[in-house]
Amino acid sequence: MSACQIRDLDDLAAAIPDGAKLAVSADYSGPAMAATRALIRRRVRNLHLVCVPVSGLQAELLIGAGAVDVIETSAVTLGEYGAAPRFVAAVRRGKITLKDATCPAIHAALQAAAKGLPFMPLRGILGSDLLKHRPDWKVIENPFAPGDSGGDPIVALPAIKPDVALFHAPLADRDGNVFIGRHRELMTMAHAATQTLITVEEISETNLLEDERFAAGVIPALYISGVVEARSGAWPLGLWNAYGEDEAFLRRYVAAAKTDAGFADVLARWLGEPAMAAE
Amino acid sequence: MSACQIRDLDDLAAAIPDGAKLAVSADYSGPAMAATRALIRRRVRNLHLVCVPVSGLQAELLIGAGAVDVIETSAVTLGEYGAAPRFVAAVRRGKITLKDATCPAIHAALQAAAKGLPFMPLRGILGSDLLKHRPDWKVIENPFAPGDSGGDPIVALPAIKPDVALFHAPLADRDGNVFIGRHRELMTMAHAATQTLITVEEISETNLLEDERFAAGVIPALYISGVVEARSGAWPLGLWNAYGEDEAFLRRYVAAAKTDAGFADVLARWLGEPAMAAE
Amino acid sequence: MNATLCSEAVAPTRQELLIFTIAGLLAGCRHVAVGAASPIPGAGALLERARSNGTPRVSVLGSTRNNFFTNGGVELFDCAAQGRIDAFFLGGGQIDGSGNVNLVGTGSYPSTEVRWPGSFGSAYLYFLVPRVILFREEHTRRVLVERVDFISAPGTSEKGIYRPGGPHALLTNLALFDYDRERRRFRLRSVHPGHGIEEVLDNTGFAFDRPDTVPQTPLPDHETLALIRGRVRDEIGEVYPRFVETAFPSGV
Amino acid sequence: MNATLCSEAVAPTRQELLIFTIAGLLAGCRHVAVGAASPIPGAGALLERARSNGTPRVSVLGSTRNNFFTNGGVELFDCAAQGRIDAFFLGGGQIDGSGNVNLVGTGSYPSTEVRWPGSFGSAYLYFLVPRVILFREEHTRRVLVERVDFISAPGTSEKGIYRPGGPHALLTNLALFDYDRERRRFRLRSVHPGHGIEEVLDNTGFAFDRPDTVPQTPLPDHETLALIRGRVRDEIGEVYPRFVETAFPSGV
Repeated sequence: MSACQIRDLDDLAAAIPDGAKLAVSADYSGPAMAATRALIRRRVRNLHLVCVPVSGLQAELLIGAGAVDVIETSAVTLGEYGAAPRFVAAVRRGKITLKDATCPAIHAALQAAAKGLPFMPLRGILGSDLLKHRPDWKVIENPFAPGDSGGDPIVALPAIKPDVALFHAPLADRDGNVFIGRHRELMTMAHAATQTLITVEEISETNLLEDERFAAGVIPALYISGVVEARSGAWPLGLWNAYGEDEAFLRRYVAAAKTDAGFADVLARWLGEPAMAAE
Repeated sequence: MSACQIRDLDDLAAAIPDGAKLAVSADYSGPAMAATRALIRRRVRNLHLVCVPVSGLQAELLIGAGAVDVIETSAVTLGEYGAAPRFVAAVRRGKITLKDATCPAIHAALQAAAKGLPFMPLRGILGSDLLKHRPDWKVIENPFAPGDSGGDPIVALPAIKPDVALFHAPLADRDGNVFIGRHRELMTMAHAATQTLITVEEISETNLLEDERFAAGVIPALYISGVVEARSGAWPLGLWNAYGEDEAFLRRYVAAAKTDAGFADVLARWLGEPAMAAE
Repeated sequence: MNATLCSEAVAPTRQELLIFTIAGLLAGCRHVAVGAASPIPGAGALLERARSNGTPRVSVLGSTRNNFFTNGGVELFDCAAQGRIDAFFLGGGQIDGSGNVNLVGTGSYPSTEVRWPGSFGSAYLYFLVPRVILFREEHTRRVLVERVDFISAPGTSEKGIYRPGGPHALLTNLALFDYDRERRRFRLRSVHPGHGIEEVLDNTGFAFDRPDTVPQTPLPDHETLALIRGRVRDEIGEVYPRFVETAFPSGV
Repeated sequence: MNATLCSEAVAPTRQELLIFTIAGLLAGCRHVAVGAASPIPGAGALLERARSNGTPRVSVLGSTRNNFFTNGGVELFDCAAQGRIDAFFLGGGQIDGSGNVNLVGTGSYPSTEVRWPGSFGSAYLYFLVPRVILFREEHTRRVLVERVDFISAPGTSEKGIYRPGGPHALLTNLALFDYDRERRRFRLRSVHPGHGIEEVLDNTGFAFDRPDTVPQTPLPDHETLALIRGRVRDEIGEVYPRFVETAFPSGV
């Protein structure tokens, strides 16, 4: 997939196939909501969603739209707006396969993929019911435990190699370099994933790698498969240093999405009205 | 050790005890040469030097001055100026214990320490004589190898947790935050080490974390034990985006240090004449 | 009432008492991290910093002014594993008498009757951070249960498991408990003013130890209360503007 | 001499022939990384990029304009392990007939008679990068030995060892060899103009395969030579200013 083939949100949505292992960022770390809407509009199905390391409205909408088969996450919550109603309903109905995790395990498993490693060890977790329900996690012996210590078990997490990583960032340049600042987990996602698709607020005409200060927070184009400009691309969520979340929308959403019919109504209006942000 | 106790290079040198496991950056990545000179002046001894992932003049001088017992490195070279004569002489005489490594193994072992892990797996290395001479490296089985694959051996590297990480950077602020830009291995060193001591070209009066663009390349003060201002602190080596190496000095050095007496003369003149840069 | 609390001062609110109590649990810490959606723990840590000459260092996730991490979401966890975080806070939909916490849901996993968000970093930080303070305002038998339905993170571990961290205390709207790692049980330290031991017993689903006479949770003195209502209110207000509107008496 | 090389052009220098030959070894690569102190491999990669419409992407360590890494020293290695680097270059104080390379020294380790800098990233990249090009200008029995004294990185691995990468070719001042991974041996592909098979045999310490008739290494055509002396010279000159002064004919 070459960057030049992806010109708009529909191209981007088309580049994420049904059944993809799709890594998405947390609601507070550049969620690609405009792209998510395009994905739902194209009726994507059977996603294996990897939330880095948690999700909120983005997972909620994809689940509500019937796009998700498997969700691997450390949490799904709408934060101060409350529980994510479609996620909760899907769990209760057994509609999605849960791979409950803990935040550093998702980070570590992505780092393993970014390093081309089959696994990464991680402390903690032992004795948690998470481990009991994750047959894909294994317990190994620390090979460096002193011989007289009676052993030192440690969890080994298999690498998570997403087919696609998807997020929204403030800025990219014409060469495809993307600024993510301190949000380093976005760089790990891009390193780990086979393809990385990005939406951005703005395209810079100057190369982001040219300024050494700026460059430290830039994902090089080498890892980027496609960049689409999408102003307010995180709406109704916020983007760091740019804009806050749309509180009124989120309150209305949570109230409406408590029922299947309410959610269907929200979704229909949302997909049908790209200008809803201006309501 | 609190940052406020370290006011000058002598304080910094005094804070690195004899026998310390000392991690230093590569000659091209902010070598703390002014601090190294102060260390040699205080006659530091028995260092376990960890080069991240290689070294040049810095290791060469410390070895020549008799300060190093053990060196863990992927290479020691003066680059286009040739072999490092004191390193080569010390190897031939069996004066230092070599822990020959490969670059990604040193990065991985530091990352293990930065993650509080006992070890990190790494691909490659198998069948190399490096492994034969590193009894501290172990070969384990990839726990995720398919059962019918006949096994998948992988090297496990024990974490390297330096007592002190030492390097030179362009800029710090009054709070102790240090800008390292793209030189991310310096951040890993600081995360991994118990203490991190820094020299900088300049102290900024404004907080480096306040600008989101700048912040991505900043090591927070949390990891920094001491910062000393040292203009031209990498001399006679260079500092990225600031100044190049002192070619004339390096040529004179390599010629002189071919013999024990020549090196002793260089060292005496260098330690006695802090203004040698202006020669 | 604490004698040093001047009678003319507005009495501390419930939240102010919790903030003050949390600050007391952080004495001697060099670095305290506070997770998302945690205004009271955040204010408690900032109070301890304000009254202790800048120690501990406080990292408040979500803050701009009090968040020093530059290596992405993994840094909090790496920092804890390096031993650089002395205290952290965990909540829990259920907390049991062994200190196990459940952030996943009730009933049979995976089709839980009630589903909560998920385990977040609990299954890791509970092992790595020496002083984990369990903080849950609701003190009922629904929350404080004999045995959690799902162990997001266990209160204790077998011998031989690497575990420098674990539960230190449990703070609710009614009382403060210490956690006894040897006995693997909570021990009631104090009951908040206005509440009694019977109320605590009635509303706690697990058995716990207690002294013969249970003291009242101390109240902040006048100076501390002023600090909470001044500097701490301002600092926590950066991250939680709506919280400060409701938690602190207006006009102070 | 290649017929398309116009007679009025200055004949290619030794370095220009090596640059051209390296470019030919990189056909079809998406991303080539070039390590430190490697002006000829760097120029070869930049030539392939210049004549192939921007493909491969070229990362030259030490370059400002052609270095796209932002994650510190580890990124080259991670990038290789991700399968995003198709070709890389290794040298070696000794290279043997099985493709083993020695960057550590001669004699008995650790008190080697001659000590070289060390193994750098060879013990890793040789396993991970599909097309590793062994490049060493000196072609003598001192360098090309039957068996290296120290294996910094082995040419081949046992079955069952994870190894997507390995040796692809060996280029010296005299000749170009392909590496046959099945037979674990080099096979002479061509001898550079001005040299003969006898010279190669005399100066090679290991046995190798060869065709009945050994071709001459092709020379760049006029257009390619102009590209080398123009754009490639400028691009590599950013990193290696002294190299371009000596490697290219002056006044061109």
